[in-house]
Amino acid sequence: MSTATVPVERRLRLPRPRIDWGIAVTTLLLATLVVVDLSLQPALADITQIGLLVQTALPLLFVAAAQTLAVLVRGIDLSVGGVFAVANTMTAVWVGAAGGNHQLLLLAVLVAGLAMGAINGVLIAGLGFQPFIATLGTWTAYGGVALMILPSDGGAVPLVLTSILNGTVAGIPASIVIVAVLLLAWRVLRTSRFGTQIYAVGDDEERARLNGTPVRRVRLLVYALAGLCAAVGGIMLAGATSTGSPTAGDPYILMSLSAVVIGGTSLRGGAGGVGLSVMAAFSLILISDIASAMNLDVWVSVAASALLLLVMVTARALVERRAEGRTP
Amino acid sequence: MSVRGATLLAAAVAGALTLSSCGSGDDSGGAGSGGGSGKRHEIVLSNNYMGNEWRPQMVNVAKFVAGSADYRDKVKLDVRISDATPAAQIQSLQSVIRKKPDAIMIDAASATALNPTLEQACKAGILVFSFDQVVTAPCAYKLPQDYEAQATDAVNWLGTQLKGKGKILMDTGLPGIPLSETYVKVWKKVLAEKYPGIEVVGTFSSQYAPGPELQGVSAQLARNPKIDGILSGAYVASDIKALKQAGRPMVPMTGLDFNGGQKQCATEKLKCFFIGAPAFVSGMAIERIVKVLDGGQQPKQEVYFDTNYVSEAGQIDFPHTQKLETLKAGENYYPDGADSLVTPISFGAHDITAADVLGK
Amino acid sequence: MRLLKVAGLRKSYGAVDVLRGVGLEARGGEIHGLLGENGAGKSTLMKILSGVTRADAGSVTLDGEPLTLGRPTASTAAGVRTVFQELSTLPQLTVAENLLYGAEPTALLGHVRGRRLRDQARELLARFGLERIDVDRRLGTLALGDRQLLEVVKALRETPRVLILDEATSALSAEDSAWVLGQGRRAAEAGAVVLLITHRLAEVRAHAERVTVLRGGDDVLAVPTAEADDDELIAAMLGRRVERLYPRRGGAPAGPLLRVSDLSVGDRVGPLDLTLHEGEVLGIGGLQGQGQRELLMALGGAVPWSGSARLRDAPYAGTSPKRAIADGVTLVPEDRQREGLLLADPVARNLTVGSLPRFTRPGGLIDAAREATAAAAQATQVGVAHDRLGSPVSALSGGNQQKVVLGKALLADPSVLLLHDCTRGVDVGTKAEIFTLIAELADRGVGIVLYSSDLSELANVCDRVLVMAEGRLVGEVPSGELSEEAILRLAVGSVPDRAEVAA
Amino acid sequence: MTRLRAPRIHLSTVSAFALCAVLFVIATLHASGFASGDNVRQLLVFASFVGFAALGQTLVVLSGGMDLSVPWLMAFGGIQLSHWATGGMPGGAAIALVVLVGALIGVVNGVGVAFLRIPPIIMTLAVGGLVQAYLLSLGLLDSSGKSPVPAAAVSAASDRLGPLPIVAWVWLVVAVAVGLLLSRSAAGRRIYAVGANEEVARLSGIDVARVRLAAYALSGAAAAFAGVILAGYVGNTYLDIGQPYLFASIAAVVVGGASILGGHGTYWGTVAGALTLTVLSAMLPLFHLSDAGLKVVYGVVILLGVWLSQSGGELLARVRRRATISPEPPHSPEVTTSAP
Repeated sequence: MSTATVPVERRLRLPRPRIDWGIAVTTLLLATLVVVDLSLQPALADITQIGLLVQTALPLLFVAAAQTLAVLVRGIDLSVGGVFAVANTMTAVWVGAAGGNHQLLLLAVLVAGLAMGAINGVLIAGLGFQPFIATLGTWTAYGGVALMILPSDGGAVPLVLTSILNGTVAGIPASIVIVAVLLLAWRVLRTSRFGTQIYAVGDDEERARLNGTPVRRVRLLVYALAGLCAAVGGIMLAGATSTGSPTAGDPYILMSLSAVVIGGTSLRGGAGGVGLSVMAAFSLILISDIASAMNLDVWVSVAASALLLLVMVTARALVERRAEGRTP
Repeated sequence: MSVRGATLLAAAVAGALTLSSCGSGDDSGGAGSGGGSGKRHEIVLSNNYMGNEWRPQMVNVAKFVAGSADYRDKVKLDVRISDATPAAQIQSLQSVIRKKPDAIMIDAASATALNPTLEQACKAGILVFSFDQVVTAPCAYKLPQDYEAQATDAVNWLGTQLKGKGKILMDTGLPGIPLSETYVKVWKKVLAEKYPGIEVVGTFSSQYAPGPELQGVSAQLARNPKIDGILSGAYVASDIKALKQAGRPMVPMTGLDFNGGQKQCATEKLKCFFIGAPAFVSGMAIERIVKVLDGGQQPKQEVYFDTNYVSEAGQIDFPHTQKLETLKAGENYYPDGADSLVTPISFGAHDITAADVLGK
Repeated sequence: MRLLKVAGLRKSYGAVDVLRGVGLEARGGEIHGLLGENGAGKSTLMKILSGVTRADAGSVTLDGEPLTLGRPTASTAAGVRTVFQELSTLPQLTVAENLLYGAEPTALLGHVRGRRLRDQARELLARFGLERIDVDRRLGTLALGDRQLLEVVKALRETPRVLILDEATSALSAEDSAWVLGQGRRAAEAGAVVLLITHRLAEVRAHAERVTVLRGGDDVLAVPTAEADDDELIAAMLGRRVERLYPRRGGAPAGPLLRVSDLSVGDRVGPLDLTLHEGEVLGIGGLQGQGQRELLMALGGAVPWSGSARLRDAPYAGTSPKRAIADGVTLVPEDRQREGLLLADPVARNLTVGSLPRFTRPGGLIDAAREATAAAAQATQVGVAHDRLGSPVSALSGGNQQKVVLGKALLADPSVLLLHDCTRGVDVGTKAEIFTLIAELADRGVGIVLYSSDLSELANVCDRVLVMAEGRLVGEVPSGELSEEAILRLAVGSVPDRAEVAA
Repeated sequence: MTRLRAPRIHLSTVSAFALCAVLFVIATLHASGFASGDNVRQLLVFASFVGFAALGQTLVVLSGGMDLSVPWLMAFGGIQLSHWATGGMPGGAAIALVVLVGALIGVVNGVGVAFLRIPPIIMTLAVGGLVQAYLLSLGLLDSSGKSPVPAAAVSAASDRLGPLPIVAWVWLVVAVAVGLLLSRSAAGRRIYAVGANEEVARLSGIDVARVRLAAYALSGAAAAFAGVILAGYVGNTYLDIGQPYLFASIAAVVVGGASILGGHGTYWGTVAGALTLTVLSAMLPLFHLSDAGLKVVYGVVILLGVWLSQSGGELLARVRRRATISPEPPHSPEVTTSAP
């Protein structure tokens, strides 16, 4: 084409409104539910009570965080249920049975979680399995491992763990502090170079590669981290219940996926975040809390959760489509 | 536009929830005032699973007893059903504890996982009464069934029937739950100690559901040309069906006391042993709770010895620890009743009908 | 003097040799043009240089030092920067995150310092006179042209030793192209080796001091640009001389075929009126992104539109591609890989997927024999070899893929054909074939609406050209007055200069 | 000229059947009774449950989706059938009606996915929840003394016709029909096209929404039917009756060589996958593994099966694709989604 130096044409660019709809919708949902729950149960307006409620939410929050990581790199992790169960039973059987150095043994449980996640990562990033399929297989396998460790509910969780979980830090229940730590850890991860790489890989793998991102390594690490998070979830449940269960993880698989989606992390990867999922997961907990406070028939609360999922996803899609429609 | 949309949505959600909460608030308010005037004990039944046939019948019996003439004025029963995980039941319990009812009766998702929460309830002055799947929390009253005794009686019956010799199939139940673990442990131990001539040639996992039991037994039958007995903790009806489908002769079988299996064993004169697991244990729990709340005495732990059933009186020829009865139509099984009924239906002075149990 | 030396590079995928020992010498301080048909190996060569693809054999040296091949990070460390044709920027990240990707200012524990990051990004943009771009915006919300400019900014973040512009201007407007090439010139003046890969001969002629031509995985010509004329270069690319790129037309447009009035697409396009005549090739011109895509998509039923239209004597609804195709209006969409082809499916299936009802027996089953015959006949018409009918369409070269998309459209037997930039990224030989096909179709009475980003195509292929700006028709260049200048004048003359407004 | 179907599809189907055969031989070598007519018939019956549950799953996956509502639709098939049949509706009519309503529930899935653009996993998860809620509200327990399942369903699931159980014949007929639908019909072409690239399909004049609706509707109908025959086989119904089939239906599809991303795969592959899974779970107990060990082996073998059936076909295709894509890089999405 010619080198004609025509006057430069620039399209008119309006300043974009700075509201992030994803965050707004999720926050609004959580706030609404908190208000409703508090108005239903005035007794809940107490830091100890809130701490207890958060404690029951902890396992789901961590599994949701794990799921979010996998979804951010355009994957999915069904094996969180298995990793959760292995960590849970390990805590109740091995850590509990051993005397003395519980901290070191708990560390070993975390390493086991990391390792199981890394196996997922190798299958997916190394051998090219579809995440859904790879983790479908490892979920079953890890579930079997958990059964080997502990054939049925029981075991003894070290008292240290239970008392930490039930304790307070500067008057604030430990469970709330743990959530704060989770969010802080996420914030550190998100703002690190590795965090940017996670989003880059989820956004567009090929382009991330063109930019020099070690895509496989990032994927592998992300799945390993997801394993770690799921394992923490398992430990949290062990602490809250002072017992282990080889089947405790499975219900969290689809629930965590719901939380991720309600929170607004895109299943297509690259957008969203752990913070959003944590809020959404807590919303799910609040819904069942509200359902039990209102003493709803079981089918009503099942239907309500399903409807909420639909409403949130549809609303989000509509709001986003609107918002997209306005950007140039 | 979008701002408004989102706000409207939130408002709608909030509105709907508040409205429905108001509705229920009125409800409980009314009941509360009734309790204030009539001194009704507020009892909350905490259940965590509805997926099989036993739990809904258990819940229905509780409702029936609470609404019966004797208890109508004494008891206000709330039923809370959570998801089938300890975490979900803990959460549900916490909202119960916040309301401070007089008693919580609980069929627990786990023997141990709920202990910390139940201790809280006790501390809050709530009477905790566990039944069926009992908990180990020291402060809770317990009305357990004796799984070990049940399992021992069942395997002794089969051993006697087979005269200590033969090839059998064994049910491993639902991997991961205490009941199955106890059954399998006892069965293996008793077989090894008392009946070395009986060989377990195949196992299957009934998962306490008719489908998997049928599939499991069928698969094992196809592979084992000779089977002399089936040691199961679940559905005799499924075993019968599997044997019939495979064109095999009937063999001695054990299972839970569901009407379907009992009907068939009684009418076809089959050798069957039924472990008693009555759904009315919830009604027994209510009776005991009211007794305690009214100031009566109740042991912290009362083992409920179930009545087990066999098809014919002549089969009773083995060392047993639990009560044992033969099947009698209309008494402990119902020829015209639904297959899914847990028998017997009624207990004590109550006159509970099949329709009550099935919630019709 | 800096020197990039490529020697004996080989690369094959399975049985296909993509590079057969390519050699290349390019000097610092110059822009070095790289020409070649699709499949000549240009992009593979560039991918090897930038470390994205591993070579089977051969060496690359920069100033005598061997370059480690096969890892993007190694190439980057050696100072090789590439502006990719397919953008490498990440739409979900912000402008700042993109610009400094991999070079973020970090504190302890790899924590990225957000404010520093944004400041550095702003400085970087200021260096290139692009202060108007907001560094906090998600990149995906920027216009395509801006994203391409940022691609260049990112490549020039640090002074490169080798700068590769891989079709970097193919999707850009004239002035953005000029800007990019200007940056290339500046990099060259700073001593970098600049490789310019393009389909536009004129661009090479205007900007490159030297040119290397690749053909079939070999380098076939390397000369100073001034010493070769266009015919010579084209001949080198094709291995033969092309008589004429643009065919002579036989017939002339007849009566009106498609009449559209008050067409609007959302608030972006229209309202506009246009009439297409039988046997007419109606060009749509204008700067990039002025609503041409929406117009064509709307006419093809692919996006909702309002207004009214008549096809011959009947009203034309165009509510979905399905209806449009049934009515005889068929669209050849912009992006053949994402909108035109089922890449993993065989060529034959791709040809027939748009006209399945024609091969469906009353029971719903497909008449395989008829389908195969029709596919073969269509392949002949568009010039795709029969032995490729069974192989996945992804195994074809870009030009052949485009022919398949055209074949698919033609198999639906359209009376109106909407062509969206159907020669973009297509080699010269295939271009000529496509233009011949267009001429034949027009001669048979098919009405053709053709949008092209290439002015010379519009000027040489169309009967008349409508020019669009900001979603409206701003003028018409009638048949007698067609020239690149006339079209360009309308395109830029009617648009107010908004540069100041935006700043 | 006749090579219109890509050969790699057949390749993965063949390798899935091969895996099944290998497992069968291993099991037979270990226990000769495994190859007995009785056992094979049993396996066919069990496999047919997976086969029907995975039928709709196959269509949905091929069209680029996923159906997590399958287990709840199976429960619906059984429970609603028994509800209507014990209420006095003739068995045949009740079965037909249950399957029809199953299809309608599938349509709801389809509407969410096709029109509201809700991710399939989420939409079907939510609809499954709603079906579950409905079943819970039914009260679940039937009070009549009659068999809760109509005789027609019982006989279809338990009786034999010639050498094979009736349900196996039905499965064979359905498999042939679905095989034809996918490989020879225009509808099948549309499903593949939508799964391979929705936008290409749309611009090629395919009504994408209609294809998706049809796929989910068929999935709903097939799952409900699977529930009917499963209830007929068990002779009883209960809420969790479909639970094992969520995992199994998806695993059968992928072990059968279909791409979870849509666009390629065959129902015959799924048939092979269903048989493989059934043989696997039937043979593992022969090796006297504990339930725990069994689970571990099951998971590993599934991964192995998927790898075998997909790596063969897919790697080949990928190599072939890369061979010619690379000289000319694919356009990036950005080029096309350019906002004006």
